[in-house]
Amino acid sequence: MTSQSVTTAAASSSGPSRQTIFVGILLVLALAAPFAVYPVFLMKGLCFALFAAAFNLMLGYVGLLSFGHAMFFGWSAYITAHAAKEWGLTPEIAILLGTFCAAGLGAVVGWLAIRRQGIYFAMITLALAQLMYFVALQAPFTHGEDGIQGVPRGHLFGLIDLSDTMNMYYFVLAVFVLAILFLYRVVHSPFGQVLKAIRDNEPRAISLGYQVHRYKLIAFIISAGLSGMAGSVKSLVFQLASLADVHWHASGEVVLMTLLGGVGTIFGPTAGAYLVVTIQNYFASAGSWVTIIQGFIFVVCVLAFRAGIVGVFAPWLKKRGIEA
Amino acid sequence: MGDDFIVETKNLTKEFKGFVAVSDVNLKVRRHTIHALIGPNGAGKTTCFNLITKFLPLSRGTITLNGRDITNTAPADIARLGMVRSFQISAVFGHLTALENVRVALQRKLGTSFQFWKSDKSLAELNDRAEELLVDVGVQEYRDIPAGELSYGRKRALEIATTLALDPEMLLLDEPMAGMGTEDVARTAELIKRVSKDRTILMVEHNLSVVADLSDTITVLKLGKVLAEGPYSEISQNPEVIEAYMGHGVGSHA
Amino acid sequence: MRNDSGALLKVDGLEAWYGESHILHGMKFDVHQGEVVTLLGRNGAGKSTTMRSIMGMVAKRKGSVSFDGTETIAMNSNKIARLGVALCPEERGIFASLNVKENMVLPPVVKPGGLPLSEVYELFPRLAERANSQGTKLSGGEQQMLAIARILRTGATMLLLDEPTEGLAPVIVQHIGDIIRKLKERGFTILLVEQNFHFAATVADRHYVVEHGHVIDMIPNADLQANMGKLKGYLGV
Amino acid sequence: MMTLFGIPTAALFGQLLLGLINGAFYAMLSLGLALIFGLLNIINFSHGAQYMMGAFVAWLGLTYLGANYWVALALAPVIVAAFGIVLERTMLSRLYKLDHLYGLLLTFGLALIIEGFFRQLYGISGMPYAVPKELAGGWNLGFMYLPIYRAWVVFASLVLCVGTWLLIEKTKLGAYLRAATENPALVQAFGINVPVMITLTYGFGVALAAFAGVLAAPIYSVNPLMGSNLIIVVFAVVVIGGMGSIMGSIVTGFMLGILEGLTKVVYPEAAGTVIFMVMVIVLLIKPAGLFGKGA
Amino acid sequence: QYSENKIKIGVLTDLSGTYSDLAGKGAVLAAQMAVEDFGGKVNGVPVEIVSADHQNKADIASSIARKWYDAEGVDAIAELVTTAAAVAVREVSKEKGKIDLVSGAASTPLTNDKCSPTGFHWTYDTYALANGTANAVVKTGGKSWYFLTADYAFGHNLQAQTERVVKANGGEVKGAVKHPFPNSDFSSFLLQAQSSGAQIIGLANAGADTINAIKQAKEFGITQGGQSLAGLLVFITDVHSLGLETAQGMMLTTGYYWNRDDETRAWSKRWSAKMDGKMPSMVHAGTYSSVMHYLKALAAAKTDDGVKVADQMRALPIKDASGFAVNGKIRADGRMVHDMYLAQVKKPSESKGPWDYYNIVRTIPGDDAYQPLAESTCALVKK
Ligand SMILES: Nc1ncnc2c1ncn2[C@@H]1O[C@H](COP(=O)(O)OP(=O)(O)OP(=O)(O)O)[C@@H](O)[C@H]1O
Ligand SMILES: Nc1ncnc2c1ncn2[C@@H]1O[C@H](COP(=O)(O)OP(=O)(O)OP(=O)(O)O)[C@@H](O)[C@H]1O
Ligand SMILES: CC(C)C[C@H](N)C(=O)O
Ligand SMILES: [Mg+2]
Ligand SMILES: [Mg+2]
Repeated sequence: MTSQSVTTAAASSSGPSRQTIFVGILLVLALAAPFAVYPVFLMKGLCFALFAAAFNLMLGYVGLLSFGHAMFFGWSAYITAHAAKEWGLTPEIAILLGTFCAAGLGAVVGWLAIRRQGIYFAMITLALAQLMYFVALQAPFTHGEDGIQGVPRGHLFGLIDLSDTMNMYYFVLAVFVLAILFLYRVVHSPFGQVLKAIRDNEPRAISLGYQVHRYKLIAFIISAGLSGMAGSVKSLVFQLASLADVHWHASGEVVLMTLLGGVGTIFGPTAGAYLVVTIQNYFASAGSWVTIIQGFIFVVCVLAFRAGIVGVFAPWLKKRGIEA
Repeated sequence: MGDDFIVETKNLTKEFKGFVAVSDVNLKVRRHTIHALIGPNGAGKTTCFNLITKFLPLSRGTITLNGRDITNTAPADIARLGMVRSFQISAVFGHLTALENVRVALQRKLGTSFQFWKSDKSLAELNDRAEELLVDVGVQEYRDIPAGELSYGRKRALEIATTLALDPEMLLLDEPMAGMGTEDVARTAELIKRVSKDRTILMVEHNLSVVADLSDTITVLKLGKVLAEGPYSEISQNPEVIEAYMGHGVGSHA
Repeated sequence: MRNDSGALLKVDGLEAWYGESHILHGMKFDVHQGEVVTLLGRNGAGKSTTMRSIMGMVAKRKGSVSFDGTETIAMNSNKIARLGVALCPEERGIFASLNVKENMVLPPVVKPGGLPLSEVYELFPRLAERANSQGTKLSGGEQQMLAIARILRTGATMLLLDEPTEGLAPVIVQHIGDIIRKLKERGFTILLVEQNFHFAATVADRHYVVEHGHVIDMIPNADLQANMGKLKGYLGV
Repeated sequence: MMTLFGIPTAALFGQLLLGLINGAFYAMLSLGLALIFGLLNIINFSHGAQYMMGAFVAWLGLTYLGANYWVALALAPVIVAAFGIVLERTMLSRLYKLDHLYGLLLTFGLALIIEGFFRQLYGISGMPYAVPKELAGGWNLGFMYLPIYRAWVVFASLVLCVGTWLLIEKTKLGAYLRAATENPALVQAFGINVPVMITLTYGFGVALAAFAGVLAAPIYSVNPLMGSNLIIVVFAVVVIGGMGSIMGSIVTGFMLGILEGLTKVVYPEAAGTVIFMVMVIVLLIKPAGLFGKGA
Repeated sequence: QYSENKIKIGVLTDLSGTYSDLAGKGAVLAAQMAVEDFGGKVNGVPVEIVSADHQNKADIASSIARKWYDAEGVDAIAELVTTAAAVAVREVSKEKGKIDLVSGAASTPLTNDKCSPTGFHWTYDTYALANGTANAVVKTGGKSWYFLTADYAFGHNLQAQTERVVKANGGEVKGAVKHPFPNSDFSSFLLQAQSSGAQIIGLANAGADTINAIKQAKEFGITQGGQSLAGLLVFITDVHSLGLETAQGMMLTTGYYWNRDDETRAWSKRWSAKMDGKMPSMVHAGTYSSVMHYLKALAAAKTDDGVKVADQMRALPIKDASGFAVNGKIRADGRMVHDMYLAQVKKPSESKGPWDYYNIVRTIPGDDAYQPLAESTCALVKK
C-alpha cells in the first residue's frame, strides 16, 4: 500500500507545538460549524470520517485493504438502533453495545482473514461481509428494505436531550474527537511502532520475535470496533439503520474516501469523507449526473492527485512541523 | 561448560514437491563458537536456516535448542527463546528510521508492545542503547534516515545491529557480507568476532577469506547433504570440497 | 589491436540520466567481433548504467551507440534486441510467475544460430533438474545461471553480462569462466561487467576502467600483470 | 418419479442445465477479467460496464443502422475494445508502476462515468433486443424446453473459453504477459514490444466482455446496470478460480453457475450469496484459489 | 400565513435507478406542470419545486427529507417511489408535521400501521392491484396460482394481497418462490413454476424484474405449455420496454391510462411534449394530481401548517386537468380512493400508434378497488 506515513521525530519546538495549534484551529472551526452549515450534514460527515479513519488504521498502518468494513458499520447501526428502539437503552449504552458487537464480529472475521494478504484479504473480507449482508437481509429484526426506522435519539446519560440537533451535533463531535485521539494514540504507541514494522517487513518482524498475527488481529478489532461506533452514531443521527450501510457499496465508499483523502494520514480520511458526502449532498437532484461527476472526480484524483487531498498539502504542512 | 551443543538437528529434511532440498542433516553447533555453513549454490544453506528458525515447516527431523525440542515451535517464539536470524536479502523496516529499526527490536523486551494506549514517547528510554548499537556497526550518522533510503551495504549493517539488539544467545547470519564493500567487510568481520564472545553464531558465507578467518567449525553442504565438517584447515584440503565448492583456487576470493 | 572501424559495438560520447541525475558523462569504448571485453570500476561508477543504456533501457540518453553499423541511440529496447544484443541484468531478472523452463524459453529467438536448448542444459545441468520449479524458488546462484542460460538461445551474438559471478560459489565462478571462454570460441562477442578482476583476467581480452561515468583507462589483458598496481589504485582495493 | 432434494430428477436436470447456461456468462466475463487481472495486474472494475457497452452497441446498431445480431456479434467487441484501448493508452498505462488499488479506483470511476452516461441517455428500463431468427424457438428435451438461443450461448462461450485458453497457455503470449507484469523493461529488452502487447491484451479482455454483452442482449433486456449487478460476482469467480489462472476462471465460472442454479431450487433467497459462501470456504482451505499457484 | 413567504414542494424520487422511468424526472415534470397550471403562486406566495434522487434507499430518502424540512423550508414531499423510501420519509414528515404525497410506492402499510395525519397515498396500492388483476384472472378460470415474488417488503406485500383475493374467490395457491431483488435470470424460477403445474404464474414483482420474467417465460415456452402469466404490477413503461409482441393479451390493473379520454389525452400530450414523446405512467399523473390538490388545499387553508392543510385536503373535492382521480376522495387513513382500470394489452395489430397499448376492460369503482376503511389498522381510523 502506498502510504505516506510521516514518521518525523516529533518536531520539538517549545511552547504549544504547531501541531497543537493546528488541531486547535480545526477544533474551533468544528465547534462553530453548525451555526453556518446544516448540522445533520456535518454529523453525517463526522460519522463517515470516523468510519474512514477506523478503516485507515488497517489500510494505512497495517497495509491490509479490507473490502468488507461495511459489515461492522452497518451491523453496529442495526444493533444500536434495535437496542435504542426496542429495548429503550440510553444512547451511550446503545452505542457502546453496537461498538462491542462490531469489535466481536471483528474478532471473528479478523481471525479468519488475518492470515491472508493483499487481494486475498480484501476478497475474504468481502465474502464474509456479503454473508453478513445476507443475514441482515433475511433476519426479521432488521426489517428488510425498510430498515429500523424511527429510532429514538434518547437522552444522553438520561439527561441531555439528543433530539435537539445542536445537542446531538456536539455529542457526535465529542465522540469523533475522542475516537480520533484514540486512533492517533494507537498509531503513535509502542503497539503502533510494531504495526509499522510489520507492514514494512513481516518476516523480519517475525524473526525479531513478534507474533505478527496477534498484532494485526488487535488492530483489526480496533478498526472494526470504531467502524461500528461510526455506524452506531449514524443510526442515532438519522434515526434509521438500513441495508445500505451493510451493502458492499458502503465498503467501497469507505475505501474511496480514504484514498481520496490520503491513505495513512490522520486527517486524510476526514477530508475524503467530507468530499464524498458533499458530492452526494450537492448533486442529489442531478440523477445519473451524480455518478458521472463522482466517477470523474475519482478519475482525476487517481491521475493527478494520487496522494489524496491531504497528500497534496502534506509537504507544505510538514515544513511547518505539522503531521497531516 | 563451553563444550556442549546449543543447537542440534537430527535428520533435518525438507522436500519441495518431489525435490529434496535438505536431506538428513545432522548439525551440531557448539556453544560460544562461530560455525560456518558453506556449499555450492542451491546446496540448501538458506533452506537450513529457514528450517531451524521454522520459517519453513520441516518434512522430517527434529531440532533442539538448549536441549529443548523446538521442532513444533512458531518462528516468533523461537526468536523469543533467544535464537535470531538475519536474511540473505537485506531485511530492514524501510519506512522506519535507522534508530527506530533498532528500537523495534529493543522494544520487545520492554513488554509494552501490545499497549496501544501508551504514547510512543515511552520508547525514548531505549534510544541510548539503540545508538550504541548503531555506533557498533558504523551507521550512527544515518540514525534519522528512513532505512529504505540507505545503500545496500549500510542496510546489511543496520540489519546486524537490529539482530544484536535482541541480545540473542544464538545468531544465524545468512551471507552477512554479501554486497558490502571491502572496507565494510573487514569491519563487519571484526564486529562478528567481537559479538561472538558470549554468543553462538551460525553463518552462511561465500567469502572464503571471511570464513577462514572467523569460523571455528565449518560444515559443507552439497545437494542438501553434509559433505564434510571440520576446521578450515581440514576442509580446505578435502578433495571433495574442492571439487564441489572451492574449485582450484582461481579468482575465488578478491 | 584491431582498428576501430571494424568494431561490432561502438560507444561514443554516451551520456545517460536517471531522472535528473546525470550518470554517464561521455562513455567511449568499442568491442570487436569475437572479443571479450570487461568494464571494471568501483560501486556506482556507472557500469550497469552503461549496459542498460546500450540495451536502450535508460529513458534519457545521448551520444552514439552503434551496433554492427546501426545507430541505436534512439531505438526502443525491443528493436535493439532484435539486432542481436542480449542482456543478463545485474539483479538477474528471474520471473517469479514463471517456472524455470518458462523463464528459459521466454526470450524470443531474434536471429538464427542460437544454442539449442539441449546444449544450454548441457552447460547448466542443474537447471534441467529444476526445470519445473518456480523461477524465484531457485537458490541465488541457480538464478544467476538461469539468467545467463536463457539469453544463449536467442541467437543474439552480442552478450552483455552484468556481474554474472555475484553470489556464486567459487567453483561455479570457475564454471562460468569456462562457459564464457566456450562462448567466445563459438564466436559470441561479450561485454562483461565485473568487480572481481581476478576472475575478469581469466576470460577477457581487454579491460576498460570506468569512473564517474567516463572511461579512464584501457588495459589489454596481456598487460594486466604489469599494470596491477595502477588497476588496484583505480579500484581502491 | 425419482426425486432429489425433494424435486423430481427431471426438473433437477433442467435446473442443472440452466445453471450451466448462467455459468457460461460467468465464465466469459471472469475469463476476460482474469486475463486483465492475472496477466496485467489491473483490477478492471469497468469490466461490467464494458459488458453492458457490448450489449448497447448491438442494440444501437440494430436500432439506428439496422445491423443484425451477427454483425453485432462480430463488430461490437471490436468497437468496445477500441474504446478500451483508448482508455488503456490514455489513463491505465500511467498506473502500471503503482499499487493495484489505483487501477481499481480508476476503472471504478470509469465504470461510474460510463454507466451514468448510458443511464442519462437511455434511462433504466432496458431496451428489448430480439433473439435472431436463426436461433429462435427451442427443443423439447423431455425434462425441459431448451431455447435454441441458450444452447447457442453455451456453445459460443465454450468455444471462446477454450480458444482463449489455448491462446494464452499454448502460445507464449501468456508467459510474456506474466513476465511483463513483473519486469516490463527487461521483457522489452528481450525484443518484445511490451506496451503494444499490454494494450492489445487489455483490448482483448474488453472484447471478451463486450462479446458476452452481445450474447446477453437477447436474453436480458439491454440495460445500463446489467453489468454492475454482475461484476462483484464475477470478481468472486476469478478469486475462487485462482487469480491469473485462465482455466480456473473458466471451470469455476461454469461450476458456480451450476451451484447457484441448485441453490435457486433449494434455498432461492440465498442464490446470490452462495458464491460468497464458497469463496470463504475455498480461501480458507486453498488460499490461492482452486487453480491458483502458490499463495 | 406561509412560512418564509414561500411554498416549496420537494419531489423525492428515483432519478437514476430501476424506477427512474416510471417515476423519476417525469414525476418532477408533472409536479412542475401542476404548479404552472395553478398559476405559480398560492395567494400571491410563489411556489417552487425542488427535486432529489433517493436512489430507492431508505437512508438517503430520510436524510434528504430531513434536510429539506430542517434547512430548506420544504413544506411537502411528493412522489416517493419505493415503499422503503416512502416509509422513511413518512417517519420524518410525521415527526415534523409536514405533508407527504406518496405516489409511486405500492405497499399497503402506508395507510395501515404507518399511516399519518399528514400523509397521503395517492395513486394505487397492492390491495387495489390484487383486487383488479387477480379477481379478473380467477374469474376467467385461473384458479391455481404459483408466485414469483421479489424478496423484499413490496413483493411479499403484493403476494399476500393477491393470495387473499385468489383464496377469497375459491382459487388455490400451489406455491411461491422468492427471488432475489433485483434479479435478471428467471429461468430457474420459471421452471419451478412450470413443474408446480399451476395455471397462473403470478409475478409479485415490478419493473425490470417483471419485464425479464415475462420475456424469459416466452423464451422458455411457458405460455405455450398452457400456463399464463399474471403481471401483478405492470406500468405502461414496462409494456413499452417489452414490446407489444411479447406483452399482448396481458391483463393488468392501473390507476391511469393516457389514452382513456380526451382529458387524459390532452394532459398527457402536454407532458409528452417535454418528455421526448414518451407517455406518462400512472405515477406521473398521480404526482400531478396530488401536487395540484395540495396547492388547492394550501390556498384554502391560507397557511402551510401541515395538519391544517391536510384537513383541507380531506375536505376539498379532487379534480384536476390530468383526468386522474375519477371519483376521488381522501379517507381518514390517508388513502386517496379513486377508480381503477382493468386493462388488457393490445395485439400489435390493434395498436394505432406509439404508446397505444391498452384496451380498458373494466372500470373498478374506487370503493371496490381499495381496502375498506373498516379493515384498516391505521390508528387514525376510529372504530
Ligand atoms: N520454496 C521453495 N520451493 C521449491 N524449491 C525451493 C524452495 N526454496 C528453495 N528451494 C530449492 O532448494 C534448493 C536449496 O536452496 P537454498 O536457497 O537453500 O540454497 P543455498 O544453499 O542458500 O544457495 P545460495 O548460496 O545460492 O543462496 C535450491 O535448489 C532451491 O531451488
Ligand atoms: N534507478 C536509478 N535511479 C537513480 N539513480 C540510479 C538508479 N540506478 C543507479 N543509479 C545511480 O547511478 C549511479 C551508477 O549506477 P550503476 O548501477 O551504473 O553503477 P555500477 O557501476 O553498476 O555499480 P555496482 O558495482 O554497484 O553495480 C549510482 O550512483 C547509482 O546510485
Ligand atoms: C414497483 C415500484 C414502483 C413499487 C416499489 N417497489 C415499492 O416498494 O412500493
Ligand atoms: Mg542462500
Ligand atoms: Mg552494477
